[in-house]
Amino acid sequence: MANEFSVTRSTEGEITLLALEGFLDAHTAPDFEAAVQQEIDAGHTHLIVDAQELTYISSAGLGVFMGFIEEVREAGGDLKICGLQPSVREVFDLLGFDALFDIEADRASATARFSETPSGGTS
Amino acid sequence: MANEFSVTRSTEGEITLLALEGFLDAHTAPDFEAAVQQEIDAGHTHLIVDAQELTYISSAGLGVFMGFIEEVREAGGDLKICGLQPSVREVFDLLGFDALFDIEADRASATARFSETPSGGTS
Amino acid sequence: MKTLEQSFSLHVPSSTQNLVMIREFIGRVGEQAGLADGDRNKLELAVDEACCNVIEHAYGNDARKEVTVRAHFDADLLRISVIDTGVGFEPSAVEQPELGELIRQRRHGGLGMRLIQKLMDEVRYEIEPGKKNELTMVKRVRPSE
Amino acid sequence: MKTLEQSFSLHVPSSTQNLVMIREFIGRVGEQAGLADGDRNKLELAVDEACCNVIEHAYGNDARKEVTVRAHFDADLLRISVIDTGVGFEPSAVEQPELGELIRQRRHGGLGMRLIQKLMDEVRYEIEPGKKNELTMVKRVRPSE
Ligand SMILES: Nc1ncnc2c1ncn2[C@@H]1O[C@H](COP(=O)(O)OP(=O)(O)O)[C@@H](O)[C@H]1O
Ligand SMILES: Nc1ncnc2c1ncn2[C@@H]1O[C@H](COP(=O)(O)OP(=O)(O)O)[C@@H](O)[C@H]1O
Repeated sequence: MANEFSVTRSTEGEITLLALEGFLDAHTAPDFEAAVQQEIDAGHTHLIVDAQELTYISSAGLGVFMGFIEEVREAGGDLKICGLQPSVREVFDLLGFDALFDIEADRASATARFSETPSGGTS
Repeated sequence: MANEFSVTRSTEGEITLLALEGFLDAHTAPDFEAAVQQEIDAGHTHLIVDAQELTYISSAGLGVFMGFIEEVREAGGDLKICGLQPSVREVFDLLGFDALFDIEADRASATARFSETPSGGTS
Repeated sequence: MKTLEQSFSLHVPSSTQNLVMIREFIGRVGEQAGLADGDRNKLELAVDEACCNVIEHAYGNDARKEVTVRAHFDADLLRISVIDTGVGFEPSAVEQPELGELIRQRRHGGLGMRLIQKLMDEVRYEIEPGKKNELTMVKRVRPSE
Repeated sequence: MKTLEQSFSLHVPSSTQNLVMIREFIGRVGEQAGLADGDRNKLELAVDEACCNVIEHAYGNDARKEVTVRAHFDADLLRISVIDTGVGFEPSAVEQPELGELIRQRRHGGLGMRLIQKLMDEVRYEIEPGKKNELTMVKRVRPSE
């Protein structure tokens, strides 16, 4: 099951991009959680998760977004989400994430949102 | 399970090419069997099976090759096989098909073999 | 296409490693039952959530325990049961705070049960702690009208 | 990586439609047992052949019957059993003509049992007609030396 989920990190100015690939379930969520924790520990709070290559998410994956969003926003940053495939987007919407998270179409618009509203989203 | 196996037919002079895609198991072998039977019924006995896109074969699939080869050769034709992926080739070899069938690397060499030895293979 | 009744079952060790296998199994069952792609995705997710709860809560991540997934369908209905012999719980007593509240509490979970409810047409728990806890979920194969 | 013993089982209606599901199941088991890709392919093929024989010969293509596939592994050995309650047969009495002979007879089959033998490290039949016929196949996880 080695390569069925991965997080790839890159930076663009003060923004950290985390690109997810594969499926994010209760088995792989700890990897994603560790990746976000590492950014926070390093003081990086302008985070964009690019989910273009993410094919599946369960509530364990959503839990990572939930668990960190307050902390990141309190520190003046945000955890924005972009590139969701329709079937994955549906799960976010079903649970009301669209009202509480800043979900953008792509990296460009997510990046642009950081200059508009530096301390986060629609909350 | 609709699209997990398909046979695509084309012709090149007196040769009929049957391109296989997906997996050939006991569930899908009848489709392949019907396709070969149709050629024989139409008097087409110069057959090349192109297995480049075939990802899996079980003995039910091999049975189609076994069951028709004598008839086709007696009629002055052959049933040549080309493009086998290594994992599929391994199954042919394990059962000794390499000694009794004309297995070629690609369509070009399979086609060329028909001009060399019109009535079939290494038998 | 299929009207014959059919039954399937899968038994696996209680570990999140086996969620992929469970989803593949359920996806194939859904396919054979004639579910559309969208409904099949929902089914896979609901069963994943149900099994996660068993693995984490019923068995406390003890991989020596076993999770059972049963499926049964006819032309109209697909019924899936997820069965454990773990601690059990009182489903009606589980509080389900809103997402905003969960976020304020910095919770990393608490969405599974409501997700199952939203994804399936019917959901029923039968709990006998330590003996047999069964979550039965129904999906209609054809829209009823 | 895994040294824990693990057991899995799958029960499906006796139909070739379910071969994909059986192969996916066995592929995932092989993966968790730590088999290399090549060995996993062999395992999937051997189990496919065993199940085909049950579907066709033990149950005569009666889809109301059930095929059981059990898997058990530890760090060294992966053991798969395919179980039916069908007619049974005497494996040692089955003639296995050479491929050239099968071709001359225009046979469309007769390769399954020998293929299983070639693909697996150990093969054993236990036959009790109408009660329980079990084909057990073993694959070594690490080359023994
Ligand atoms: N199968 C189960 N066995 C025991 N307790 C359960 C089970 N399913 C759910 N629960 C209880 O219900 C609570 C809510 O479950 P859920 O909504 O899925 O969120 P989460 O699992 O993320 O906590 C769990 O925290 C647990 O206490
Ligand atoms: N599980 C089984 N139950 C009953 N008979 C079987 C079983 N497996 C094999 N046989 C018998 O052994 C013969 C040889 O099987 P095999 O080598 O797999 O070739 P094939 O299935 O193509 O005939 C079958 O034709 C059948 O008579």
